[in-house]
Amino acid sequence: MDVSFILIILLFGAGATYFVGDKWASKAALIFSFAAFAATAYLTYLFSTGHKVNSMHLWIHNPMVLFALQADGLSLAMTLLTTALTPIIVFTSFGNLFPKTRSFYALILFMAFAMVGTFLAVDGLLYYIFWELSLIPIYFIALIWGSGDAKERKKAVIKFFIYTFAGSLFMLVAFIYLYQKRHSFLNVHLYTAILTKNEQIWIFFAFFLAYAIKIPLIPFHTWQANVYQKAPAAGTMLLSGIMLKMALYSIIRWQLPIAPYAAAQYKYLLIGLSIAGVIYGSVLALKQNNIKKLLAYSSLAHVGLIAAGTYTLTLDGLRGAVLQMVAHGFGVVGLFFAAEIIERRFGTQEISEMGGIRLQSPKFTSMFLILVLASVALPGTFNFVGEFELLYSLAQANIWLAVIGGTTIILGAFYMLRMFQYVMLGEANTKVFKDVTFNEGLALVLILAVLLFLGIYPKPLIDFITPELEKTLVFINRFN
Amino acid sequence: MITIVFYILSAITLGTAFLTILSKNPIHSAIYLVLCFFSIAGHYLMFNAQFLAIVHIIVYSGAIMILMLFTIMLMNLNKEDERHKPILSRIAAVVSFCLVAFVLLATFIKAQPALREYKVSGQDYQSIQVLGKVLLNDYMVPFEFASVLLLVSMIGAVLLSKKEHINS
Amino acid sequence: MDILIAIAGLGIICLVAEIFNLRKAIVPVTVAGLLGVLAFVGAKIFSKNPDILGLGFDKEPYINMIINDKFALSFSALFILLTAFLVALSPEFHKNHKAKLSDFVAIKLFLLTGAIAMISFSNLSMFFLGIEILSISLYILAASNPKDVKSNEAGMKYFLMGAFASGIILFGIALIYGATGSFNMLTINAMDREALPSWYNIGAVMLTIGLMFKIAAVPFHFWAPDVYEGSPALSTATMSTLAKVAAMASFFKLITTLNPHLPGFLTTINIIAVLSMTIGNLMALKQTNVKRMLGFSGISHAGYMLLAFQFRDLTFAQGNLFYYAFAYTLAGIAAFAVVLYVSSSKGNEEVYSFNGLGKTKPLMAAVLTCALLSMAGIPIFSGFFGKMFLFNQVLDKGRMILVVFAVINSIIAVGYYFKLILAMYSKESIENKEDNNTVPFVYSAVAVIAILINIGIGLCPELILQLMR
Amino acid sequence: MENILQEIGIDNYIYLATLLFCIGIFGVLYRRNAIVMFMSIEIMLNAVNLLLVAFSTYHQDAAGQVFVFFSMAVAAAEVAVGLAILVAVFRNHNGIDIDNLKNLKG
Amino acid sequence: METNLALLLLFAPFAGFLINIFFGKKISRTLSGTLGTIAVAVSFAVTVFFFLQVSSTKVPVMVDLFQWLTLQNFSVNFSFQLDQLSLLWLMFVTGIGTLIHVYSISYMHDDENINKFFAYLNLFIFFMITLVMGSNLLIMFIGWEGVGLCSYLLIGFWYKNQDYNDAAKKAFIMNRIGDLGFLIGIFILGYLFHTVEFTGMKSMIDNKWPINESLLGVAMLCLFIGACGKSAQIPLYTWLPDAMAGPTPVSALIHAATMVTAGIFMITRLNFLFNLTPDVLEIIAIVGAITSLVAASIGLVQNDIKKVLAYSTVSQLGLMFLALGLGAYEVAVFHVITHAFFKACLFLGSGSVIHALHGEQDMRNMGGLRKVMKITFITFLISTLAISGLPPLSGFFSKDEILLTAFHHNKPLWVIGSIASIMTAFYMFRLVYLTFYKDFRGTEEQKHHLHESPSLITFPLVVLAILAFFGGAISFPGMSWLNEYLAPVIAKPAVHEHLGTTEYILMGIAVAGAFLGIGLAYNKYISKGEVPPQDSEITGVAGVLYNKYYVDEIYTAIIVKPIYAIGSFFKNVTEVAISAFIFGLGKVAVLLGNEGKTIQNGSIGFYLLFFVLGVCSIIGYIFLVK
Repeated sequence: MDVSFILIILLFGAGATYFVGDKWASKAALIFSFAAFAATAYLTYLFSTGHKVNSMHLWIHNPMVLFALQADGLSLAMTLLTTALTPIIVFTSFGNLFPKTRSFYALILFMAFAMVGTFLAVDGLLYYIFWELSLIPIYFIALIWGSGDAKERKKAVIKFFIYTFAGSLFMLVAFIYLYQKRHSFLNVHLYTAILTKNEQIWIFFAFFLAYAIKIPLIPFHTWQANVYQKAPAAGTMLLSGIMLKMALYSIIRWQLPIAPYAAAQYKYLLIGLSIAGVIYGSVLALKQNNIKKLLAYSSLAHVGLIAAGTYTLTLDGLRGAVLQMVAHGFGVVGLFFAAEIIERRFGTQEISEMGGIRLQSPKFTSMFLILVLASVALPGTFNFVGEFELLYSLAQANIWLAVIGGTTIILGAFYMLRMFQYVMLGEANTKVFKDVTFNEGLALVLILAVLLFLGIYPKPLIDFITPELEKTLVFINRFN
Repeated sequence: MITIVFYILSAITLGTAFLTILSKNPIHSAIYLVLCFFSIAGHYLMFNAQFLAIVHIIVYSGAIMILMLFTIMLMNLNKEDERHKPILSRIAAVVSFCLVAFVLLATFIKAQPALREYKVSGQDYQSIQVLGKVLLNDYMVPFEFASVLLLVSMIGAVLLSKKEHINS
Repeated sequence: MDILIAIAGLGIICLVAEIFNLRKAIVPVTVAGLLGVLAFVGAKIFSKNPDILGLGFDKEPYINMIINDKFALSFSALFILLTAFLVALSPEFHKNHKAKLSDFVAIKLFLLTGAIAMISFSNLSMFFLGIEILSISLYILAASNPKDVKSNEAGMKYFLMGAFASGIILFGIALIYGATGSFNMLTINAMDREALPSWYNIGAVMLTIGLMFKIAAVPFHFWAPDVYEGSPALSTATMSTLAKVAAMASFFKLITTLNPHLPGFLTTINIIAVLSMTIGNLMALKQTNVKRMLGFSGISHAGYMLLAFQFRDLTFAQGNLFYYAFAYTLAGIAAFAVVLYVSSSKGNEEVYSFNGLGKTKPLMAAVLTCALLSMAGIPIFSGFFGKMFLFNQVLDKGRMILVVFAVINSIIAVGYYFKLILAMYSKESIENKEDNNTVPFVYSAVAVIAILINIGIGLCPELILQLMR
Repeated sequence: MENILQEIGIDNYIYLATLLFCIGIFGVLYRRNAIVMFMSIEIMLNAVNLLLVAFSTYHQDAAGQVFVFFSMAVAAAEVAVGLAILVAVFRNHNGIDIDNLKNLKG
Repeated sequence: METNLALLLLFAPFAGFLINIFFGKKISRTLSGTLGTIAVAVSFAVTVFFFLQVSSTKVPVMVDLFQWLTLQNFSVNFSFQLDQLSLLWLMFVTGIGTLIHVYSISYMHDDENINKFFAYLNLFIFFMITLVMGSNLLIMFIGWEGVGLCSYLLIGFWYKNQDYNDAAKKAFIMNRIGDLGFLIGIFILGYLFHTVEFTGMKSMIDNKWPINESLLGVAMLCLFIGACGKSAQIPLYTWLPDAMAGPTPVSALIHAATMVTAGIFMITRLNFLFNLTPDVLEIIAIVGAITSLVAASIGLVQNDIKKVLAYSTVSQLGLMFLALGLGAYEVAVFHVITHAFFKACLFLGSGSVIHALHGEQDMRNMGGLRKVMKITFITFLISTLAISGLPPLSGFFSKDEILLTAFHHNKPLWVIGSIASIMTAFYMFRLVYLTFYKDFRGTEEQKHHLHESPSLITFPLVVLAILAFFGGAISFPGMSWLNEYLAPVIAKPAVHEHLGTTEYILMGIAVAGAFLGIGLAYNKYISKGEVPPQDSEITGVAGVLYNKYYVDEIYTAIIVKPIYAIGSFFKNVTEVAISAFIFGLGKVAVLLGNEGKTIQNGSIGFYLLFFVLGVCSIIGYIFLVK
């Protein structure tokens, strides 16, 4: 049994979900996504006990492309994140009634398939294929099941697609260019490709374009808020919870080790850009009246910090980034789900039309509060662990960077608490807020449990990812 | 002597070609074109390619032009009622004619062949026998293949002009 | 040679069958025959001695006319496959013109012989005849709805411009003959380029121009959208798939065999490639007629295929071109199968006719979506690999700037491909709900099979690539 | 058998053929009567035929002349199909002015 | 055994929190409160046990649980340290905590969310214990942020009122500003020492580990900013008065006795580092002195009973920082303890008053309560005397030591401190006079219901008053138990002069100052019988003071408003511009396509023309140009 098994489960699950029909689709999707999670967990166990679970087959002879999936601390951690979130995301959609149910769930599973592939692939082209493949399902999910004005939605979705597609094509060019050097797409070969400084810089920025759009970093972010707002909750969760992690993960896996010289050269520029995103996103989040947009901009701020951490090229930065990816993944899924829960009841995303929920549903409020607190990185939540390492790595690069990046904990508290206040507190709302159902509650509790447990005891995860990051770091720092 | 003949023939060829294009009445065009074809046949004769010249006359003047003339007459097009193209288009046509003639001629003048000697093999290479041998031995495949071409055009012509019946 | 005979024979059988009132049998027999020939071609590709039947077609004088190398055989196989699809679509498409069915099928088969001659020629006469058979068949197909004004116009435009281009091709052939004294490609290829008079180069350029017209590359592309729009949809399908790649493959073979040593020649091709991509894509953005849009998209694809001229290793370039052609045409067939359906049920091919297709006919919509995604170059569809292999090859030659242009164009292309997808999935059908006519079986069958092959070769590109090697 | 090219030179034939070809091109551009355009195309083809024959003599090779036969066959086939299309156009448009054929555009 | 006990100490309140949050609704209100109280009482009991043990053995108890964070340079464990300092702190945190829990059972009895209230209080105690017990900066930071969270929850306890929520939010955010400083400080210390364990750092200092002094200075300054946030010092003090929106027990526990002293705890904890950076200490002293003066001056004119106490707290905290800045850590600690006693008592007393008046907090509507609320009045008076610094109450000793130290080190600061003390005496007695003397100025309805509070409320008052009275005993000048007790944790004890003439004179001045303040208050509010005017009539200097020097308004104008303005700018300009640019690219493409349509004009002649031109240009380019 190797890691391709996860992919097979998900792909087969997507097909099966489609064919079992609308009635059973959601359950089938849940079963398969959970099976994928179980498989991932089992493989993680195998891996950590020293078994080889890589999958490596020759796919295309010339140009030589390998079907190479590699399980290591980094990729398995991200795979775990994906397969753990997918059942939750599927589960969160249980209460929703919408047309073409089976296609919806099949697309979610397919998307999970593509994302897992992206995380596991170590052959550049294979990786790229999965990377692009993940765009298709989210495009349809957002397009067909999205909310709001159809015309606006189409505009937002197509913009998103073209934008991300555009960025990633340049990455493809970079990969092919690299292929000329080593006649292989395998990551370790690409790491050791001999590149001039100029070449490195070009390649670095080709990758950067793809990742900056996907993460997104300013000024490449304009697709984000609209798509998050228009997409259905599950789509938004997939996008923000996992998909943008693909880009952050890719920075560590591909961009930095391949072009370390350029990375070191433009370190401060990139960190600066990322941190500018932190402040930009935070300040914009303050001005939002749409809860999903607010969360989108907060996401912009958080991933900016993660990106900044990765570009410090230090172990702390990378590790913090990975930890924070997991933390943010769970946290943001929880928050968007909470927003969805409110929308289901109030039928609005506008913060000004909410309020007084605490009176009606204290349980939900408590859970929401914990999510908010996790989002502002309160110690004890997992987000703090990640954010601490990130900020520490920034401080090592330059103390002022940590100061500026650290404003996120102030501004974050500002906009999140402001949101919490106007969404949850205050006088009772005229609209009825039914208490959360068991399903909704379960999903939220699972997320909270992960965030709190890892917040207190992140050691297993840290120990799991560190060796691989150290290996990668050797490549990243090979010119220093 | 032969040079003068060449120039005269060439003048006729070019002149009738121009007249073909410039005459307003399509019938006149056709007549000029036949003349042009005859002058080209003259060129063939100068090359001593008698068979070709005859085939040329038969096919072009005899078949193609007759077909065209038939069409013209069937459609009653023998009137000088063709509206001219807009003046701008005509200027553009003239200019581009000059341009393309200039470019091509200049290219060819620039591309003078290195050797100015013409080989005289003394062998017979263009008598009917030789042509027949070449055509039916070496070029047997394309010769047969040309039949497909003609078949296609035949089917096509029928297909396009056949009145459709409300059929079974 | 044997392939040509078999296919021409099939064509004759069609015509004869009509005479004997066996109209029902025409299409099944033809398709079966084509598949038989396809199997035969396959056997030829994989057997050590291509002359399986032992008819001596690989000897003089046939070898001077038709040469069955892997390139020719592979492309022949593709053309036969495409024709099989096109023929299979015919009876449904021509159901109101049953009397003409045999003619249409026969013309398609003859067209196929022309296409095969175009890529397996070893003598310029075969090339010329092949391209003329192809062209003339297409003129006929374009005009094949004589009552339709649009079809008239399309046929006329195509014919006039095509004949014009034929003249230029012929001029080029004459010049090459003048320079070398031979029509035989093998002889010509063996000659010392430097010793040849420069007529040779001029001739090569003339041929290039003529073939650029056939593949509809900018600035010789103007006919394509008009003709695509005006022609009956099935003819458009033929043009945009079979005819386009036949011309392209033939062009590639011709130029690589002629191999003119000419500074600026490849630059010109590159410029034309970039222009084709750019103009094709830009113009496609504002189109509302799907056939016309696909026409412009075809122009841009011609531009991509022109990138194949940048190579270091001819075999790989051939393989890559073949792959691209394969991917593009199968996506095209799949797309056109859907377009045919929509056009038959809605009466036109405007984009709005596709509104709500995702709801009413999910299978058709899915196939069309896949086809468009393939054309746009989204992985796992084979269109992606086609592009990627070409990019790889071009970068191998070190032409970065070309790839950048190609990439930018890929981005633009997404715009219009997705316009159609958007229409299918996010707009409500304008027609009222009783639109419950079922999709004719052949349409869905062809569409599904074509797209499955497309995806299949995307999953295993080796299948195709190894044919050349 | 003397070679006529020794008297006149292949160049002149090339120029002649080129000019004739260009006149054909001119005709296609200049006229809007479809049938005259057909004729112009025939002129172009004939120019090339002439060139082929000249080269045939130049090389003292029969292949060029054989090719002319194919060229004629093609010309004939083209004209047949072309006229068929023309007739179809005439039936619908009641004329053969190609400037009337402007419906497909944009 | 020790580990388990320490964990019991830590987790008893957490258990209380869990029970109350999950089952609070199902059990009765009294039981809910009782459970919460017991949880804290257990902690207190354990604390006493450890306190006795450590007092005798002088060996700190260390508990190391498991690794938490891993960084390249160092890792951070969940580990706790029960040494003299933390135990001392725990004593009054859990002790006063228990008392206030008891008080709350009665005070909050009618609130529908009493279980939540006790849950939050328990949680607060839990985090406070974490803060105090943590053996490294990060564990301390968990507690640090945790108490901030509880403060947020409790200030906004009555969440229906958005003003209260605003206050809670403000408290949290201003704390967060300080927290960022704290974090940066941790980063630098981690970077410098490769550890953030207190003992580790201390031993490195002791072993003369080479340290980048200037970087250390930055770190200390950052930590001080953190302390400013938590302990409400200039410029981050404005949240504390607003925090009075919370229920009064909360104000007593969090915003007077315990949480706000966390900054002092932290600085004392790190005294061995602060000692190395005298410049920072000087800044601390100055900030402390100025804060004490500013807050005291605002306190002079406030009319809300809790606001007065809040400013008084800020002012007293300022004095503590003054002491810290002068290197007299144990003096600061001393004042923290005494202040905890008397300020808790004052707050609870005011709570008792508010309780009696059904929520009335404006002193202009009180008066004459001493007749009805005897116990409250007496305990309140004792505490007021203590805070005013009258011997022999606890406040006298602690405050006097601060002033003594200031006099010896820095005369201007002593002057400022003394003025602040005088003001303190004035406004505290103003408070007492307005509340308890003269006649009742409230409504008849209120008057009718006036009553002494129940025993659950008065019991803590009495205990605290006793402590406020005798609390000074732990550190008499010259023979200080406290100084000896703290000696192991304080690297460089301040030099304690023998009591000489100067000292006695200074004491005399201080006492005289206190009497001056009291006298002024008596003159104004008893003799003249003045009652503070209505808000609109407050003008001039008093107006400025009453409006807190307009600091809130200034902050709004120079920080909050600009941020919103930038937000608007981003939202309306940059976002739109970037979007427009990207869209513009697409638009250009579409536009080009649209323009191209005119070329595609359908005319064969035109197409052929292009064809020919194409031929010309290609042939021309290849053969003529090249």
